[in-house]
Amino acid sequence: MTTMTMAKALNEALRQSLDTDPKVLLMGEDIGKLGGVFRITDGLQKDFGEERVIDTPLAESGIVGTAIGLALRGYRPVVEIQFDGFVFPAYDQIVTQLAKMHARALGKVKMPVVIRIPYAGGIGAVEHHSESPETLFAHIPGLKVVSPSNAQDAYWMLRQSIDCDDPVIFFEPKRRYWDKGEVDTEAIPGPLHKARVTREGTDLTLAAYGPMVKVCLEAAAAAESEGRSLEVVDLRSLSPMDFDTIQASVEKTRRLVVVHEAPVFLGTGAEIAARITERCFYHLEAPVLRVGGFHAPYPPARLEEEYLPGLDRVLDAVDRALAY
Amino acid sequence: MTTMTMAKALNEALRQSLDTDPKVLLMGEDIGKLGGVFRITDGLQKDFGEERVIDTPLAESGIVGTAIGLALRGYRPVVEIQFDGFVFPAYDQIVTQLAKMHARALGKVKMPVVIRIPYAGGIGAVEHHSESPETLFAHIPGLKVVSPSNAQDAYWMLRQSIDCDDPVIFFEPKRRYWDKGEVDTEAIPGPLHKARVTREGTDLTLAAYGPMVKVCLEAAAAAESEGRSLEVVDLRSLSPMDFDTIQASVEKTRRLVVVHEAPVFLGTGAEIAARITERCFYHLEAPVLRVGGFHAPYPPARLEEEYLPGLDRVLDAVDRALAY
Amino acid sequence: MSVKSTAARRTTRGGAKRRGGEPELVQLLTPEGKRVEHSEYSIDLTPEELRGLYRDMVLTRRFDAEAITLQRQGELGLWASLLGQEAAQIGSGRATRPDDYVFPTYREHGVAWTRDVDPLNLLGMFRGVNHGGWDPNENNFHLYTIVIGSQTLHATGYAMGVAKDGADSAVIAYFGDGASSQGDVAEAFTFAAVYNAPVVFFCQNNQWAISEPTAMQSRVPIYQRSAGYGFPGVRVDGNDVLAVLAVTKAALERARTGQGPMLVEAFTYRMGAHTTTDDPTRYRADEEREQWELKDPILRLKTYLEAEGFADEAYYASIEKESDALAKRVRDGVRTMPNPDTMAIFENVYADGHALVDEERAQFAEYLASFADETEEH
Amino acid sequence: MSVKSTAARRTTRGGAKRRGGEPELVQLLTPEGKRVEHSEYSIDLTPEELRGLYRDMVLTRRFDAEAITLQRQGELGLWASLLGQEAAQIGSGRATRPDDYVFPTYREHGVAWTRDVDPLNLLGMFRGVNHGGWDPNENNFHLYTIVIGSQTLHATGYAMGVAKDGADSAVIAYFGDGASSQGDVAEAFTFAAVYNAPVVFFCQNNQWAISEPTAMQSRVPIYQRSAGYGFPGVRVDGNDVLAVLAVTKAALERARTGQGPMLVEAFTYRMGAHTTTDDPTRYRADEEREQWELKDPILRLKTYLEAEGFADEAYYASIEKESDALAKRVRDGVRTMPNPDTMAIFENVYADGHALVDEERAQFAEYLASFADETEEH
Ligand SMILES: Cc1ncc(C[n+]2csc(CCOP(=O)(O)OP(=O)(O)O)c2C)c(N)n1
Ligand SMILES: Cc1ncc(C[n+]2csc(CCOP(=O)(O)OP(=O)(O)O)c2C)c(N)n1
Ligand SMILES: [Mg+2]
Ligand SMILES: [Mg+2]
Repeated sequence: MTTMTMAKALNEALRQSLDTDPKVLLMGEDIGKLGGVFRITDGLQKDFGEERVIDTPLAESGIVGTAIGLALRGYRPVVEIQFDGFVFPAYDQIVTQLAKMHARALGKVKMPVVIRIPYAGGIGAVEHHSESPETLFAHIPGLKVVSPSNAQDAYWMLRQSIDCDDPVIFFEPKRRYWDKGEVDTEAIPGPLHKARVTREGTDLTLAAYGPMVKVCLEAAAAAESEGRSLEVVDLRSLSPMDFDTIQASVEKTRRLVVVHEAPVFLGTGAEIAARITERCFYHLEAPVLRVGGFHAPYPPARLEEEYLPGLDRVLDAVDRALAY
Repeated sequence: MTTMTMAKALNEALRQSLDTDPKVLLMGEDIGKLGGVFRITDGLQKDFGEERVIDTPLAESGIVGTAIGLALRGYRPVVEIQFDGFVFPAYDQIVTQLAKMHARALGKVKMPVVIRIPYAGGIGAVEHHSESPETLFAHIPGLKVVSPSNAQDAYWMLRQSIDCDDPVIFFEPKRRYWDKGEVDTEAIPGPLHKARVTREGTDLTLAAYGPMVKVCLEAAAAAESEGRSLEVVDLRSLSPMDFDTIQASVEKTRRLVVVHEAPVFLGTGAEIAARITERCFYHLEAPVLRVGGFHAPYPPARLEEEYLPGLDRVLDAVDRALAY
Repeated sequence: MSVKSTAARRTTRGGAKRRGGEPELVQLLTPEGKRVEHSEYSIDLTPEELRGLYRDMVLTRRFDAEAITLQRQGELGLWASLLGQEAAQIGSGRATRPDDYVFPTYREHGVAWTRDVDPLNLLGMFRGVNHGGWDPNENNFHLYTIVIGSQTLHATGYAMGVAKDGADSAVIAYFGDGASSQGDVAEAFTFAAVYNAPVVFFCQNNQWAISEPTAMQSRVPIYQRSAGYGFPGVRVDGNDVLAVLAVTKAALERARTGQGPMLVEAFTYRMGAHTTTDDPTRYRADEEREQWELKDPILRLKTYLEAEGFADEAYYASIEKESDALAKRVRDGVRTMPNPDTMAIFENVYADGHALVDEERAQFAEYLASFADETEEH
Repeated sequence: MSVKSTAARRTTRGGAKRRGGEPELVQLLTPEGKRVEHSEYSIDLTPEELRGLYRDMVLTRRFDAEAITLQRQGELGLWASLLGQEAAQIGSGRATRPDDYVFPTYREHGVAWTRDVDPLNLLGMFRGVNHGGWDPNENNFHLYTIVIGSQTLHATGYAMGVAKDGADSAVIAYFGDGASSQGDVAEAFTFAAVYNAPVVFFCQNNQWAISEPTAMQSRVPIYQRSAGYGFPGVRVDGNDVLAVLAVTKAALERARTGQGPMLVEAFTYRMGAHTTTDDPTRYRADEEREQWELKDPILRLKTYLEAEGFADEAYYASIEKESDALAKRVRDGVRTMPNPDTMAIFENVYADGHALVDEERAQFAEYLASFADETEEH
């Protein structure tokens, strides 16, 4: 057990994966000497060489497209996309090639490619640097999508994603990079795609992932002082999604609020609301409420605090759900 | 009033728009002499010339990117993407540029670009030619998304989309291209983004759009023979979505089944289920059920009949909803 | 640095020479079947090898014709004919070694033939029973790729892997004149050049991308594209199987020996429609096709074989017989090709499983079973 | 055809000449401030015009320095400095006419200056109060584009529109050495060539794309990229404002007169960090920067002005005063730049309205009002 930032945990996971499996490669813009703009790959090129930690030309489709080719050759590429808003040039390769290759080959080839994407807002950045495009990947059959909320998960979920024989879109909540947590690199991790009840409660369930888990935990703490017991579920995986864990929680609390940064309209909360309502139709005392981004482009930095779901907006939704 | 196929109605709409507004341009692969692979632009280059009906290089990002530039210069480009599965190379330009330009300029520029996409399955095609990617556009703030289900709507909705100052993703249900209907090119059309109750009923609402409206109407007819009265709502617009019309219908029928070809997981049905459940929480006798594609790549043609929501699967969902 | 200078040298020295403005094609066999020499590319084949190329082209053309027929009969949903491109495909395919790796488009039936891919494998996707489904590693022949240009990046990545492995194999990426406009192809050129990847970009310029002539994609010959990325390009007569073989062999050899990527433009012609759903009369004149018929790749080799006395009637008869047998095998194979099981929808979506797929599979099985129950009940 | 041959001619004749392997830069003013002639590109400026260019560069550099300071003080969230690229930007910007249209990246502060864009407009997005927000049509200067390469396609489309309108304006698209790898830039080249669009592609090769040297993007000089697309390219000394002005003027004139696109590679250097969040000590040596300091674009022109006696101390003093005033205006302007109203989140998402935006706006207003109520209550 060591205390480290999420950034360091990710770095450690990459290091361990590189060390363990000679087929693992890292690819991306500025990941070599610079160590990536967030320094997640810091020191790795120095230690593993330019053949395994590969600076690439500035072309995301090219990065993912060649990663597919490397995977066909038996490598396990771990791609870094510099920021959420820059994954779109690679979207065609991800959706029409990476996601479908295994099915196209009737299982005869595998696509163990991880695409790491620092995502979501809260760091005061310029346009295209704060987005939450997870719906656009979770909707695509053939992809797996995960997002850790803390250092320990960051370490293990990345290692498990690299070990996975399917393409995994790995969303890193960039504003949590510098949050510290205990990391046990010897632990036997639970399944990659299982949600976790991070805080137990009885009155209402808050479901979140990535950057919003912390906000939900703070909301639950604040609600406690008002005598309300909120349960917090950290979803961890968005495709597949662990509905069993959410369902079990909601059958207990009878109320659910889903929180994410992505726009609410067709955000992952829509699917959770639809499915949990179907599964828990007779248990729910209130409709599943959603707190998320608005149907507007991610705003300039000076508006992001208002735009982002924070404590107040979560608690407002909790109030509304409890009012039913 | 003339009887014509949806293909012809779209062709007529393009012709009228070209005729009415000299700023309207058509762009796409093979839309000139060939008239497009579906002949939607048949004869238009002959009549309006190569300067207005423009064959483009085989590069979708280039098509949309230059359409943006033409819009900045005051033109109103109508882009044809040859098939649903080939819009992805243009996805970056659509999501990061087209959808955001108006906001980026604080309203000082407009983006009157229509992107026509023949979509969905049922024509026995090879891979990438049968997909329903509407979620991937409807989730994006800044875009409008519509899909007609019949010839009359095809005509007017396309004309209205071209007149709209916002980017519109115009999904054409390719397997309905050859279906005939009455088209009144003199009518005063209703609002572009309003849903329509296509068949009245009292026991349950079927909500659909594009290719699935016909299936739902057939299901409603079949159900009638069993003494069940199904209302069918043709959504027409996916962004914005006319929840008022769905809500009004559900408040009457108290049950809702949403049908689309796109995978259910994070399909548009998820948003409808989430929002209608919230709006009609005390009215719903059953959870909103969804019938749609599976979480699997669109299958080879010989499996598409099983894959696609058809009469039986819709009626099965109706049964399940009515069983609550 | 050595690569750079080689590239520069090659570009000016190679097939790019111009005579009166038109770039010279590398040619070893004229349209009239006359054997000519080329200063840079040469080849020396035994009569048997020459007959082999002839056989390859004839059988490939026969297979293609059979597929068109099967499409007309409703046995296939679609077919993308290679008619006219036999020399480009057989010549380049026969230049590869078994350990080389091929990334085709959807039209490389002739290349598949040279890789010993069972022709029936190619027909599954056109019949609609799968999206390809063969094992790419069995013959080092990747799945057909439909999204234009995508496979050039896969090829480049694969080649990067070959180099990492220290293997001396090469990779060949096929694409069309239309594809040359796609950003992915440009990015593949960049990656290949920057990493000095052992990949040959083989562009079959068949003059058309569906209804669009090559002029809609480029104002200059396509083989000139690569110089600006730092590697050489050459235009070869794509209807001359000997020249294609020689040039591709040289390009692959170059890749193999660490000299990096190369672009080969095979100047050829799509004699038929784009696919069986296309109607070329809407956009091109018959005369063009007629002109190209004079350059027919098979006829040309046959003329040469006959002139040299390398093949006799018995040989042609044996090929004819083999063609008939192939056609029959294909016909029978397609007609008896089983439809996929309905539940195959849920197979191979993931290698490591996915809860939602499992759930949907179970639900759908139950749903299907409910009909069986009903049938039983009544 | 005429375009094609011009292109070919230009490529061999123009700035692409090699001497001992290294491509020759078009240069009209040596790093030592000596005026030289070039066989193809020439310029004849009055002392006043020369002083004007000097003033532009000095004020631009001062503005840039002020922005860096403001970022350090927390007034800006980020700044992308143009330090070192003043000649490339001022020279090319001053080559444009008011009716020409400019598509910048995020670093074209000097170009903006030449287009009379209020410097404060540029700072909004770096302060985080908007994503640009100026009216592109006011100065025919498009919004800054962050997604690398995208704007080259917008520029090409805009130029297609200019041609359709029969106007004789030209368009200039800025991009970086890193951007040259993006598929969008390649597609822009293709579209521009095929439609013979009046667009100049202006690549500022500042040697770095964040931490990656240009060799990671291309093995050959970037100006050579365009020939394979059918239009000429030229490399100009990007730290020589006279050469940049001359070459860009010629390229724009070419576009204006229907001769189609052209690529200009301005060979320059990013003297500072990529942005204020970057730490170049991690990836490049100080000596490199020091070498480039000897080629400083401002010093070079100053030496020339002084040698020719075109400017005196009074002139320099007046520029210094102007610089101070500009810096103060920028400082004051930024510090008093109002934060956007919260409800601006919902503005300008659509031009023609959208029901969901209206609904969310109303709900959010109500939500915000509930706090006001609470405050009032207590
Ligand atoms: C990205 C993409 N856009 C459009 C299409 C539709 N399409 C299929 S083949 C084709 C023309 C391809 O031309 P070319 O590259 O010259 O190859 P050829 O068919 O001539 O062999 C087009 C436009 C596609 N498959 N993929
Ligand atoms: C599509 C995309 N990918 C990545 C980035 C992140 N990024 C911003 S600037 C930059 C380097 C750009 O280099 P270059 O084109 O040479 O321009 P310069 O910054 O040197 O002026 C990168 C990788 C981006 N903005 N867009
Ligand atoms: Mg072609
Ligand atoms: Mg640069």
